Amino acid sequence: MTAFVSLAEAIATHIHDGDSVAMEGFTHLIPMAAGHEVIRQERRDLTLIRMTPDLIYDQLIGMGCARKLIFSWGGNPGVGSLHRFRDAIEHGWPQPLAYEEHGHAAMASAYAAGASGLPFAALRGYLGSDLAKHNPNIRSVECPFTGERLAAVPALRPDVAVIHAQKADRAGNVLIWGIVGVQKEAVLAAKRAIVTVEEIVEDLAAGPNATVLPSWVVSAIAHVPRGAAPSYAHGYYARDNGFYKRWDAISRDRRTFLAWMRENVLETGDFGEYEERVRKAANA
Amino acid sequence: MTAFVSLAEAIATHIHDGDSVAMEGFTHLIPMAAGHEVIRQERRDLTLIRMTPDLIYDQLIGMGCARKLIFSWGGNPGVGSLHRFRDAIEHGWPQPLAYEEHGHAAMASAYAAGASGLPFAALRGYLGSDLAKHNPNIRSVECPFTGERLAAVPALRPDVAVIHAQKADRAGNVLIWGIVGVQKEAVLAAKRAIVTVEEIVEDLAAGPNATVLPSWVVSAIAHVPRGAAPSYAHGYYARDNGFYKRWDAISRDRRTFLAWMRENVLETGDFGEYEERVRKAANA
Amino acid sequence: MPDYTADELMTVVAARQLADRTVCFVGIGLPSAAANLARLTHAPNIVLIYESGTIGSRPEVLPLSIGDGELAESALTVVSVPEMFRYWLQGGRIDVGFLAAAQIDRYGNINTTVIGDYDKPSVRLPGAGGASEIATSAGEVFVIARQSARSFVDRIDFTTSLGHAEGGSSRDRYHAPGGGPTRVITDLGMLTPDPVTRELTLTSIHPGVSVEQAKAATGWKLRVADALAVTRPPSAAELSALRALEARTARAHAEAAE
Amino acid sequence: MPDYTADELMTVVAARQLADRTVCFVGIGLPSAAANLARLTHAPNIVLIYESGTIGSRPEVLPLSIGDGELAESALTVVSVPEMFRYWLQGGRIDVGFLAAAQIDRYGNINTTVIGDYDKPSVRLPGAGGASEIATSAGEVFVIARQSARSFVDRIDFTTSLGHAEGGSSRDRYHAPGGGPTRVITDLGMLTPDPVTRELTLTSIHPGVSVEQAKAATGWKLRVADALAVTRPPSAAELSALRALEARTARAHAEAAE
Repeated sequence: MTAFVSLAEAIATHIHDGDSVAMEGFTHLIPMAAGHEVIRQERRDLTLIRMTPDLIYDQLIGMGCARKLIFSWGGNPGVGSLHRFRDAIEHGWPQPLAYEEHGHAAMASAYAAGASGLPFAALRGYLGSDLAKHNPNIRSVECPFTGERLAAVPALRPDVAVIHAQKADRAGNVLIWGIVGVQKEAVLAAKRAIVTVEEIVEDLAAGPNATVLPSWVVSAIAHVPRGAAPSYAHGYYARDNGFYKRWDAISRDRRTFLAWMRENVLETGDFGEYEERVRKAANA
Repeated sequence: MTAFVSLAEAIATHIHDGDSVAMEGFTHLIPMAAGHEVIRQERRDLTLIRMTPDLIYDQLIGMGCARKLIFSWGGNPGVGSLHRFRDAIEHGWPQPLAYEEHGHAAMASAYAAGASGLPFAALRGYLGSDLAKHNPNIRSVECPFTGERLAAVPALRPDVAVIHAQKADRAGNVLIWGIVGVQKEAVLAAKRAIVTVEEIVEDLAAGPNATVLPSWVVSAIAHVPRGAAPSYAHGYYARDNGFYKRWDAISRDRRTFLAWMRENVLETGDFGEYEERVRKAANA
Repeated sequence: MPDYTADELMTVVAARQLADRTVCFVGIGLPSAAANLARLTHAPNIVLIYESGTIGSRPEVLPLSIGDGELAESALTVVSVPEMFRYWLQGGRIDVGFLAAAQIDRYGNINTTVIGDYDKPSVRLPGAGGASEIATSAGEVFVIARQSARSFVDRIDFTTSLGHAEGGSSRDRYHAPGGGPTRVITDLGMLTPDPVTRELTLTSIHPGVSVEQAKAATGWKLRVADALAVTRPPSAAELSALRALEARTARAHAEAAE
Repeated sequence: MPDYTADELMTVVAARQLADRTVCFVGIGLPSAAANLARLTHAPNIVLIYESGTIGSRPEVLPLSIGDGELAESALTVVSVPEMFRYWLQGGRIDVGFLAAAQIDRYGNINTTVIGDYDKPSVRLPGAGGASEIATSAGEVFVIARQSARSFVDRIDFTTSLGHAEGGSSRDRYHAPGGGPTRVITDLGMLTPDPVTRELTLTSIHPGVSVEQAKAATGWKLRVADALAVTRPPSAAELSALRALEARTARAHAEAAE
């Protein structure tokens, strides 16, 4: 059963130190606001899971929330490196970051396996890739019919999935559209699910085969307009490419990063306040 | 690349004696017209694949088109038995019918595996079921992480998939909605695909995440309005439950069945003529 | 004479088993009638899921097939069949699987495949459909079937859907995620598994039915609970909701056939 | 002095490799620019697929990320990421996978994971993303990369995406469904694998570039084809299409940032 709560309450209730947390979003609908709240509430020792860790994971890592990262592509899309992610891996700052690295095909299948109640996923992948030499969670399985060997990865079963969606109705059913990524799989693979939404409506007005998460698979819904910015919410606002470019400079230096996070995230009460402060800085 | 052709030409070109053919449709959008054309063209030795063989498969089996059936539920939905299917299995009429029997979960996963280029599908299924004792294509696979044993079935890779859809655009892209069943998986698992459609339009007017089959995965499209009757096409016409009930009487006796098929299918030139004749008979 | 039929009572009793907000994977026929009656009476927020992919269906009339248009039109959303069986059923999202049965044994194992030998069946039944995995993946399983010595048998000819195996803890060896059958609703009464032996035991008998009748309609030596309850007859509200549903259904199916 | 830059020529040449109606799985950055230029010039019916799930994207401006809204809005349809990698890529529906490379060796093996040791990298790169399976599942693979001795290296530090392994028929032992790299387009020329040894060989050189320059920008002893072609310079139409695309892109990204 879904509870409609504040984002702060959703994070306080459902994310605990040491949890494995998948904040998913494939470029689109990235749960930025939820990530900020995890930073504000100073969660520690999280295992962060995500195919495409981007700015919000860079921030979580740089602020010391993460013990481990499971991922398949870690960069600032279209810009370059994630400096906090690199600093953690290359120099162990602010603390060593364990990581389990996959390719997209494997991770997407691992979420689907988790959603399907299966312990592993088989894929025609990792052929000739060195990743299998470094990740003991890339194994193989033999087809019982053809004898072919296929790659196998363990299912992902996060403690918590966190996603941002366009709409929820008052019963707590959630609708997403556009680039839907692996959000449905992440939610169904997880034990608990937090959803932030652009708006709460009477009627989802969804098509017959729309990507809808029924209320009974969602633990908590928080109404957070623009909660995916600087990524985008299809039908609501565009991607702020400029911020992605600015992040490169903000995050490159440890002290600049820390100062920026303190001023904009730790010292703001919620995402609305954060956005106002960042907007003012950009226009200054 | 899609060719727009007559249904007769599509069947003549793409379905050959001895082929494995999946005419899919889960109660909705059953490719009845295409099945009739296969009967008219007297294809033989087909391996028929379908989760829910219903009236059209009953007709194909009774008319001697099939050598083998791969299926997971063979009945007249809401009515009872498929008498021709039963007669073939129980008494070998009109010829023995080999069959490979599965459950829905396995068959749906087997199509998905075929579509994914994988040789097998693993599922948490067949636990305690006697089917595994009788079907050598139900095997098991061990999870390389947990050691659990899961059921495994071979991927389905039909020579031809045949489906009925609501719309195609002039470029040959196909849209289906409502109960979409396993049609996408069947088409993507197959080497060739024939699609009959209710209408051909300028613009599919599909939502962003609609179930669309791009033209380049479809071999041939034939415009066959009402081509799924007596099943239904969501947004076009309702299911003719009365015909499903009448089929019980038509199909129960071999001679009645043969006479009906001769009069209504073999002696009609196409599906339009068939429907007219059946409608007249129903109103007589 | 009661003012309801045995089938009506069976459907009403089956409906009563479904609590509001239950997520129920519904088989076609008797289970679908019971689940929709529950939705139209005491369980308005029950979530009905059909294997054709419809989630949260709220049909005005009973479907004839598992994939009638009404199920899709009234649903919250419709997913593909592979997704239904993978993410929703095997994914462990179903509270109650509601099945019918052609044959059932004392441990709730069900046959819907063949009467006689598998390779040379005397009667070929439709087969498993989704039932094998509903029986092992749903949190618990309810079964609805008319009781007779022909269908409630000492040995089923074929195990399509696992119940409590050979009783006791024997189901455990299959490592099924779900708990198996917890009640069997018939036109004579209700049977529930003994907590230890898992043998189906008559725990409630319908008004006007004798224990002897129930025993005669059972192919094994039917055990009867010490505290045998008598089923509460259908209320006027239950009966009128069921009859209205069936009248709407008959009307709709006659129209559609034209 | 030519009236175009080396990057412009590289993009134009890369675009020319894509025939109309090709189904192309497009990496972000240089591959995306080339693939969209092809679509806007000689290949109007090319099918562009992005790993974010968009099928048949026809963006007016180049995406900054692999999942920009423009890719979804202009697509024929958008599927989930698991479906994209399973049904479309591993399912064998892709003609050409178009990749970028941080490091590439003489057999077209690509590294986008780390510079230095995997466990103690000197530079941590983004990683595989979809590239490993694009490299092995697509019918053939095109690579676009600026040529330098730092990126075209004798030994890559890490094999992210399989090329022709150690050359000859050594790729065969991986049983990859796809054929691997068939051309590498750079700012200096085009390299194609020798039919027998599979070693990347300079088969076309861009106007104004010397063979010595190309050799100096290659970390292995670069082989040069006997019949070395000189690349046809960009046409006015190609250049104006590319510049218009880039101008629209710059304008759109500046606006969106406001």
